[in-house]
Amino acid sequence: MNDESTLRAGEEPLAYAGAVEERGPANVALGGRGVATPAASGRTTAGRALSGVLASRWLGPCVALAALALPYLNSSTYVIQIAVDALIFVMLAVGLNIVVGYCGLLDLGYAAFFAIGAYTSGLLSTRFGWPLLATIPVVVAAAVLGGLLIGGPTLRLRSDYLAIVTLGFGEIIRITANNLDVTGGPNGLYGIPGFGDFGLRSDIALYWVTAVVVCLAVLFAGRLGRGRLGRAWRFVREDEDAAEAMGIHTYKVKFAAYIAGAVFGGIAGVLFAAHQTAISPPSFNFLWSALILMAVVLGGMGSTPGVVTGALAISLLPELLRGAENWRYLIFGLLLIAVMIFRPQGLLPARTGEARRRGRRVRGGAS
Amino acid sequence: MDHFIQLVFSGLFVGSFYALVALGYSMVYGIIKLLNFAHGDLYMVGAFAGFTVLSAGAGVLGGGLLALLAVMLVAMAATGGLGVLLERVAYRPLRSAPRLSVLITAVGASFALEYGIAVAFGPNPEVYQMGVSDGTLNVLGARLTYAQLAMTAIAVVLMITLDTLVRRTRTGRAMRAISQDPKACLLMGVNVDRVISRTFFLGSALAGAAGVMAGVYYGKIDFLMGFVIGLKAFTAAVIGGIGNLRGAVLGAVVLGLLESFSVAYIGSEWRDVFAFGFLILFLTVRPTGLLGERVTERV
Amino acid sequence: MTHIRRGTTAVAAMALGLTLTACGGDLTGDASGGGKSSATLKLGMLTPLTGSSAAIGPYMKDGAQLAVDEINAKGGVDGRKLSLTVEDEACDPKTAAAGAAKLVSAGIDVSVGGYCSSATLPTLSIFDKAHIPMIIPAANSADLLTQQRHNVFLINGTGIQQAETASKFIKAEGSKGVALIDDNTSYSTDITKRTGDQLGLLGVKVAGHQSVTAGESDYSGAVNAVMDSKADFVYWTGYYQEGGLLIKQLRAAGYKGRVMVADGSVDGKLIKIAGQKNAQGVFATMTQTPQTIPGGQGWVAKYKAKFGSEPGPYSTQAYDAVRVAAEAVRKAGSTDGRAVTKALEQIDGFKIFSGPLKFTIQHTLTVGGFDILVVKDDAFVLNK
Amino acid sequence: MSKVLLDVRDMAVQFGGVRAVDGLTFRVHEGEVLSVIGPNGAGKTSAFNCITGFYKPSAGSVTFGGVRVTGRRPAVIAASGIARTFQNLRLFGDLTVLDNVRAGMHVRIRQNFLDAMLHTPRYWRGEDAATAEAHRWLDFVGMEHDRTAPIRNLPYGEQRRVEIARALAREPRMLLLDEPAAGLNHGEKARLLDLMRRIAGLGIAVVLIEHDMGLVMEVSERIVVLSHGKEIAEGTPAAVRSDPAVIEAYLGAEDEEAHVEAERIAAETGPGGTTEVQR
Repeated sequence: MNDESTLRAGEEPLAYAGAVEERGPANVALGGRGVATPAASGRTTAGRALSGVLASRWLGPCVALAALALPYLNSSTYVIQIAVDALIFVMLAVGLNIVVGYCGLLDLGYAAFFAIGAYTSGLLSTRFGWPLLATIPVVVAAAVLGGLLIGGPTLRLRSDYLAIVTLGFGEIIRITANNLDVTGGPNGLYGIPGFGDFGLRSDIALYWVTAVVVCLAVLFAGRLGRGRLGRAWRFVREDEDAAEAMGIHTYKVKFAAYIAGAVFGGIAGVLFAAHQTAISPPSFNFLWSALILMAVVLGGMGSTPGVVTGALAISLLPELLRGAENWRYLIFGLLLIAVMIFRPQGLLPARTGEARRRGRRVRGGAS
Repeated sequence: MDHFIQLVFSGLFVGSFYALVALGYSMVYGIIKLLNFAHGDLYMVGAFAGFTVLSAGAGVLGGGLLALLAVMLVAMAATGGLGVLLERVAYRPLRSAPRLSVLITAVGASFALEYGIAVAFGPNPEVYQMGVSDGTLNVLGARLTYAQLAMTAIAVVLMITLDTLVRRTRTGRAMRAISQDPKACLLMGVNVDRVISRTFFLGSALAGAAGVMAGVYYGKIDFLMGFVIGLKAFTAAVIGGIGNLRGAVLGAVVLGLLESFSVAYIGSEWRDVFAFGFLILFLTVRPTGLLGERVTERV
Repeated sequence: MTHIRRGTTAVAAMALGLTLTACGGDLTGDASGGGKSSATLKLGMLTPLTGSSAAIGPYMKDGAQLAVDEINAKGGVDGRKLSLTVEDEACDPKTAAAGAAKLVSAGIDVSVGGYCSSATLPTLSIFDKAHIPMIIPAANSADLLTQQRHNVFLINGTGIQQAETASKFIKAEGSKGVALIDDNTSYSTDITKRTGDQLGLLGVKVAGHQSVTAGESDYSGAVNAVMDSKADFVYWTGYYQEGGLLIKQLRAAGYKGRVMVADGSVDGKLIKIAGQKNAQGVFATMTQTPQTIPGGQGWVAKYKAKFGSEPGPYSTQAYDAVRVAAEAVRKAGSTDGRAVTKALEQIDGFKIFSGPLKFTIQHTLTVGGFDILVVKDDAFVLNK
Repeated sequence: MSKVLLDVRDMAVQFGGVRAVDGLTFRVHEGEVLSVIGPNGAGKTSAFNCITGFYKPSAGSVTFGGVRVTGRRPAVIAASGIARTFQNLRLFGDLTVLDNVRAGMHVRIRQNFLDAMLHTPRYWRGEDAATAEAHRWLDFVGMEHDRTAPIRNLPYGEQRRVEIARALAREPRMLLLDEPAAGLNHGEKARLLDLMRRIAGLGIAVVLIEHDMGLVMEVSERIVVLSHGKEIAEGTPAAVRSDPAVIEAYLGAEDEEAHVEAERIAAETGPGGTTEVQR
């Protein structure tokens, strides 16, 4: 075992090159973490420190705490506004990560589920006077229904076709919302109530609600990805046939990913409706779907810290570049190309070690 | 009846524009399995390149078909070159990366092209200073303008040229070979990089030509004009069977006709819903498109 | 498991603690911007600088800037100099809401922006919470008013006013069948819907109603439908980019009837895109503009001298919005939002391009000021 | 002989005009080791794919454990107790060795999405049991490398072993091995032979496609010989070795490779010929 691993360390540069050459998989940069082999030899101290931070079990709680504490640091209307936008975007990215990152299904119309969520809660709250909280079960049901509707006939398709079909679905939802009277046509729905302000400034109250929901969503999505179903998603992503041969019903598993993604998107839609108070079709166009996907890929598919970072970057960058007018999307576009060329596996790629386990549990067997 | 024929004409005309753009989509996909999202924007850049040439040589060029062809050639060369550059800079370094990263680069390139033009030319639409004749023809009770006729003819000539190129020349053979098995081509000594470059050149030049034609025919161009047609061309390519050139043309014509009839019978605001809805249903019935090859899975 | 549980509990406890302490802090008050000063009158404008309507932004911005400079040259308002902050709305609700929040945080006193209705809607509550009056120069959907927010004022004529003017004119022209075409945006469908209703009341037949997609080039579907419907009057309510193409394609298809466009299409570019020959005799419904009112030529010359280009859609409304804001602050004698709102409600007879200004109870113009223009040679002129 | 486990009757499948499997009938009994041999293109892998549901047979039936499974989804067939490996390794390359083996246990782990999201005691019980079991199977196949590393970085032979461990973790009643010895060196082949015997010792029926005749003759209780999608001979290794139809099939094949193979088979299995494993 020991001499084997020394041998492996020597081979590492070659294996690295080979991996980049062959498939450039997400595991290249941080792949060796937590592994017995000293595979990390080529990495910089900073890189090791970073991967150490990323692997820490305190990372999640710390980030969540920082998110909750934001209003104490800066409570200006603008900061709170864009922070809520960013958090909602994080939730969307985490939801899409289930579909694209875990399960490997290319979805170019994810904004459709976002729209379904926002419109369902918007409709029920403005036309029927439901409190926003009460709309959530209906939103979940509607999102699941949407997932069934589009997933049912299309999940059997090849991945490229899945891309165009999901794109088409996104457009269908948006145009339908634009054309129907019940959804308010092109102006959409407005006057959507919030969750209440709990005696706080209303935007800050909404910020905290959003922060708590999104933190939980990130936690749950990550755990789901490490559990039995999450493993099945990865099996399907890696090799559908092999997964089938193991008795995994790949169609059902893909369906589950689709529906989980839809539910995340739908709930993000509720938050969005509450935050914007007015929703209209342009908010759910293809550009949005593309941006969400970009956040996932930029951050690192399948990696929770990566996807959160990617979402924050994609959502805040255009705000930082505000005032640069048309330059901002030019810079944005060039930046995307540059990042992808120099770091195709994403900013913080998924680790391929074993999931973190509690120290007291000692596993059986050798190794 | 003449109403019916009118709809057919409209569909075919729009379809021929879709086809020129869809061809490039399909060629690039066929050869490196990349959905080149920036392809629609090359169409837009072509329109702006033509506009620049026209503005620069306003006095010299005059009007007429010959001037149009001259402008088109320059624009095709420009967009073709841009396509090659795009592949070189943005896609080649990622050829072995996961396909999603390349897709993101393509979206990034699309943004960069759109807003690059917006910065260079300003966000206002520009107007082509090249009139085409207003004459109208009456065919089987439906009207058809000379301009439409000329544009469709140019499109058909371009498509036939491309088809010949792909079927008869060495590069064309190499392209088809690479789309079948790039590794084997590499082993057989085919210069894969060069062939891919040429594919990008051809596809982009076609899009550029379509851009100029749109500029001349419709008269108005703007920096976002490539987005919608890019989506439509993508749809057309998939309906036809992506990777298959004749399929792309067929898909474009089918899409053009579908849109034309759906506007007439369902209402124009539902046109895209109908087009995409049809696409989804169609793919579930015939997942490889009209002319796509059946892929036998090897286990 | 215990570790994780403990971690979660700790986070929850801290969150609770934060919330409780927050109640005493500044997190409970109104959302108002910091640093309001009485030395300057800060105006904020949301207008599209990127996206599909990016062309409009500079027109509005320059129009407003012209008014700001003029007022400052005369010494400002009660010794307060005016300053203008412009943020992008991109015709996108989310961008607009963030922009509005940024303006609020920058401490603006009055908002003089708002172009796309759908993007303006989510900004209403943000400005409202900060008690900032909104004088909206362009967006004019009735949906902006249904929530009855006291701080919202529209100085563009509303869709219903435009629809009334249009329907009366169409009736007077003796049309036998009208085709209404919009671009499926809220601004445009609002006008076609209301025009359709009005025409029904006036007993004029609506031969067809089409919606096209903005940003495209081929409108043969709509053109075919118009030809089939045998309409002799087409009313286009979208913007000039598509309007020019539509007119061109209608004429190419042999359409011989009359064409009218709404205010979003009143732009020299419409004539260029359609081709001068095709555009001759095209009517337009438009609020009074410098190009069409006596003495307006001087304003256009000033604008051109300053910015080197012709004024465009909503340049005048943006210009007027700034002037109205300044007038209201002068009357109120303070920049306090509630006082300015009150002053705005009381303005009577202040001269703006569309006529003497007085707001209705709904905060719209009493005098919509819509006129009929007609294309003559390469410009829109008042129809006589 | 013991009970019939797998019963394939008149099974056929065709691609375009080619009949890859053409009326194949054979049986596998509980706990036996059966080899399927034949020249390249004889339809061996196609037959595997039909049995495991990856191809839909155009005719005939497949019955496993008394239940007809013809044309069912691969996942359903796998869940009924058939596990397989693939001709060209089909592992989940980006995932760890342990995760790969856990794939085999997927259908047995009791855990719903709420367990996973809330980390309930049931979640931890299931996960820990799965990990422990994965280690047991890896020990069983003799996988020595680091088990928390991504599997793509392992040497080929180790990957082969993990693929078998993954299939065993499915707790199958029958294991289909598609050319498990391809690309292995002599030492590794010997270990494979030993492993197959130990698998059979667990009472799992092993069906083997293999070109290495030495290995086949050594391990098989029975051999089925295919040619052009049909069974041409069946019996004990000794019987098959001397069957003229078998020799004819190998020599008569047009394929150049098949000739070579036929000569090799003759050399290896001829009287006094030593098999590779013994060498």
